[in-house]
Amino acid sequence: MKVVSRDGLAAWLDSLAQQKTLVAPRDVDGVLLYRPVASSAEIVWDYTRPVLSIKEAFFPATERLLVIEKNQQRVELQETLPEGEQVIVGVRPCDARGVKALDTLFIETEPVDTYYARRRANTTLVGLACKEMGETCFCTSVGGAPDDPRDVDVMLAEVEGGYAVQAVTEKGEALLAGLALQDVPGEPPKPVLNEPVPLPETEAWPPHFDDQFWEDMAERCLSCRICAYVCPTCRCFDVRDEALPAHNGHNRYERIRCWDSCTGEVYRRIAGGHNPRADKGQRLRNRFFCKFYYYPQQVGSAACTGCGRCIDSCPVNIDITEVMHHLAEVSR
Amino acid sequence: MTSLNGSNGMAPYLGKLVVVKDMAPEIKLFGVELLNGGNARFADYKPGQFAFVSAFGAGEAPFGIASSPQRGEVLEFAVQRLGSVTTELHEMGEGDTVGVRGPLGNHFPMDAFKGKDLVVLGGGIGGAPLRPVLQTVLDNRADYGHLTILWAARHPSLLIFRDEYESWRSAPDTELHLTVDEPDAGWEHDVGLSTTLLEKVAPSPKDAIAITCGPPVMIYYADKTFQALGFTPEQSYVTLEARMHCGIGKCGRCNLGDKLICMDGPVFSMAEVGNLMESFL
Amino acid sequence: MPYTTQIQDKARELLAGDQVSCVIGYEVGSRGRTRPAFIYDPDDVERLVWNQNCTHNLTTYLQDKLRPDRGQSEEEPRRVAVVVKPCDSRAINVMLAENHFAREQVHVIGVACDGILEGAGFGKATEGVLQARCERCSERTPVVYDTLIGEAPEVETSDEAAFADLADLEAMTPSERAEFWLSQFDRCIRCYACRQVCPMCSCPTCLFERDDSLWVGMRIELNEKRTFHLGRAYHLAGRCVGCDECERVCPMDIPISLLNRKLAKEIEVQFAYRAGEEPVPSPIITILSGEEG
Amino acid sequence: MYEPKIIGFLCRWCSYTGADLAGTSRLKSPWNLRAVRVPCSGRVSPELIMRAFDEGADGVLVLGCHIGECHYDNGNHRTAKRMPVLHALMEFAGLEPERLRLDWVSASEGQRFAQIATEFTETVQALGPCKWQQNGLPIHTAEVMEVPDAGVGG
Repeated sequence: MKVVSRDGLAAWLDSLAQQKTLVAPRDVDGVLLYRPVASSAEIVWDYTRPVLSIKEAFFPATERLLVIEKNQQRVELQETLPEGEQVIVGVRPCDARGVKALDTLFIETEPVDTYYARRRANTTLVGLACKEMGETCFCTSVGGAPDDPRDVDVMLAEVEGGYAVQAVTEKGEALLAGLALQDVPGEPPKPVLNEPVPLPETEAWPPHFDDQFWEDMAERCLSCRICAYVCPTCRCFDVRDEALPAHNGHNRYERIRCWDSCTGEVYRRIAGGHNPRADKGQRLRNRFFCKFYYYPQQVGSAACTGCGRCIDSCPVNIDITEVMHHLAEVSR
Repeated sequence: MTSLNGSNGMAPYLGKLVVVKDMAPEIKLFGVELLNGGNARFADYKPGQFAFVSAFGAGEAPFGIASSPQRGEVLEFAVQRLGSVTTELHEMGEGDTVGVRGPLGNHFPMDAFKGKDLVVLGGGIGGAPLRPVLQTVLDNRADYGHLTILWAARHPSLLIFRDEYESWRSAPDTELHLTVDEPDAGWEHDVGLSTTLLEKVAPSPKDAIAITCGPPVMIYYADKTFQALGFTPEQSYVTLEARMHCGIGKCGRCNLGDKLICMDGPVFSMAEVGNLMESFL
Repeated sequence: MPYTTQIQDKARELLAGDQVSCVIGYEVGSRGRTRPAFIYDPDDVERLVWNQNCTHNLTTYLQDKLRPDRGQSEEEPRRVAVVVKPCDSRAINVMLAENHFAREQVHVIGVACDGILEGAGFGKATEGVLQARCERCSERTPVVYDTLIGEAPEVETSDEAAFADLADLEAMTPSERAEFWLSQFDRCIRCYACRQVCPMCSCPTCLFERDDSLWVGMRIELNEKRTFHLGRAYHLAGRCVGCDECERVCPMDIPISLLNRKLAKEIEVQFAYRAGEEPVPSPIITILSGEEG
Repeated sequence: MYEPKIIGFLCRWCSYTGADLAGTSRLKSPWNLRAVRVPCSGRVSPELIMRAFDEGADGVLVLGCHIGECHYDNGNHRTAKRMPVLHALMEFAGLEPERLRLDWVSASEGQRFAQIATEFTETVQALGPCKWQQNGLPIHTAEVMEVPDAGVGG
């Protein structure tokens, strides 16, 4: 394996931070988040996973789509596309899997989402293998692994004296140019794995659409949006025009899209007031069906990477692995 | 599909309102002339497709296209004032600029309908996306069999496209039935639910196609009535609507089971969505 | 007899006697985490538990559970039982004062509370470490109950403790406070968990989430996040009972309760009123007594 | 000298008329105050005030009828109770307390209106620009891919 010392890695990251936006896990007032860092010293290396996934870096909570300038009957539109290259360091394999799942929707399924695609093309992912799985992690049950290098450009794994470095893609290769690596015999240590959770077959879902189970589980659901917003693959959004300060005496607006979640009460409510998913049981069911049935049917990739964030942050213990266990059991 | 660089699915074309006409209380018909190359994109849209119309500053909302390209380049939309976008549109007049993004979604398989009798059932503003179906049939009258139009609304004043009823009635092999929930003094047609009218007219399912659009509850019960009349799910088509924000399969909102109304629809046969209708209500 | 057994026995009695249709209590769910439970069948009461992880304020479910079904007769309103801690019980008084339901619709199973553990509900509780709100709490017996479980321990009451941690912020300059709050609100993702978990946040559509809201846009950005949090705090002035569930559920650890307690303090200073101690409405949503007309 | 943007929410039954009187009496009052006529000071919800600051106001002045003179009996009683609570909250969130003021001006008190408006403007002026407003995403011209001649002549 190729190995870089801690100091060597830090120096390389510091030089990267001079050229591009460097995003990495950082302690923000006691909350671990992927955030831009000015130097490698700000990076936290020992963690299970940040509270939010890296989807923010591609699909930000608020994104401007257009700027609209209106002067009486005259309208001008400006397309606002994201610029600038970013390198994200310390990406967990489950998060990288999440980006892959978003790629299948935003890029691989026509039409391409211009904004997402632009950010994706301008980003290099440097992964960091997990030494062990967190308490709520189940990536191995949904086709991933704590040291899975498939979805990153460069993979790091902690070894004695530094990090083992693996260039996975050409983009990763290019990024590594100039980093002094040492050939060391051996392999990074294998991560410690959790007991797997049974993954129900895709076909197991539709027959259980009408089960009482959903309503029972949703009874304690608060219809907040934590699960969707911490999720590496949830990508529902809302679009609206909002006012900007006037410009040259003309009204100015921006068309924005913002995160939204199918668990929210008004998610499907239409202007006339009709809400086909007024019950929280219907909404929670939709979320789980989307993860394991709808999304795979629609774009061909599963929408759960086993990161366990929704389990960790749900205030009322709605546990996706409990759903998987249940489905596996009733469909056996 | 954009006025900007041609690839951004979220960027609209600009268009000028050339027609703004009151059709009913709170319902207006808007005619849009596209600018900046939008015409090419809309040269060959099909009955059943929809588009997002922007009232810049308020936002955009999806509407079934109520016109047919064979009748000219002006795109028409029937808009009921309900939310912020439609309220803003209702404030606008001829000459004002709107945005149009589309055409989106699938369409009625008009070719497959050729030679068949058609029963078209429209409820309220839901009649709007069915107008291009009627126009296509009337403009190519010999290609289709008997045409039965069932048009329903809550009140006579809420019936849409009233000034076209004469031309529908006078077309060969075509009948028009009207019904309202609450008649007014001069009302000479049926009174009651569209399903009651449907039972009374009782069209034969033989070599026939049923096409429905209206409020979810109406679609649900109309389907049951069509089934009772002997129409199979494969013979029964609907066009559905849902809250949506992109129209291109990204925003996730308009799913009906694993179907996305914006991409897999809005036109469905009941064979595709019949078992999902309960969750549409 | 352990509290758990007493709660189970009461629940069984209420359900078997048809006095209530549902008992809202606590159960131990997946990974040993305590969570809300809804019991309809006397045979299921064994699921109910009481422990130091019973952090959730279950009164937040009351309005939904007591809302009449369409066509339901007014003579026979729904009745449920709910397990409450002293802090939670104050929420019942506020809801009664605001006429969300009638007193006889709720059988209150009050628990004399020793305090709840920090990390409760998320499987991160540490034995012996109480939540900050419990450290401040001087009220160990529910203010309203039909059945009382356990005996209230003697606790030294200290009025200062309730607002002690506001002092640091109050001592700052306005610009230091602005900086503090902006850095806190910056993390907000508008997941609305704080609002959703709150028994007092019961508007059918939140003022800050209306499609046509004039007050706060859809952006998940600082102006909007701050307005949401300040607006929500203001709407809770004189109504917030200090259960601090908003702060517990916040995935971004925003110290939301500071805002609520600041206003609780203001209301107490200006109106000598504490939310939920009696079933009377907040002084700032009523008119000045004796001065009207 | 910094010229602050001041929003005044003025009750139509008293202070708005008071402001008019100040004008017709040719009393000097600052031009910085943008008056918003409201039916009652009780109509001035906290959202209105926060929105004004969010949109860049440097100061907000709420003027209503004297207690006992409300056209709606007790609208200003509500204002009198709510505003101090909002004031405490905004101050706690980092607003300089001097930027928000509630006072009472009757329709006949043109002089009083001019005095309060002048005093408030001077206070806010001394504080300088308000840093409350947090701007959204900046508009970079570099972000603009293409600005087509998309306009429609009016």
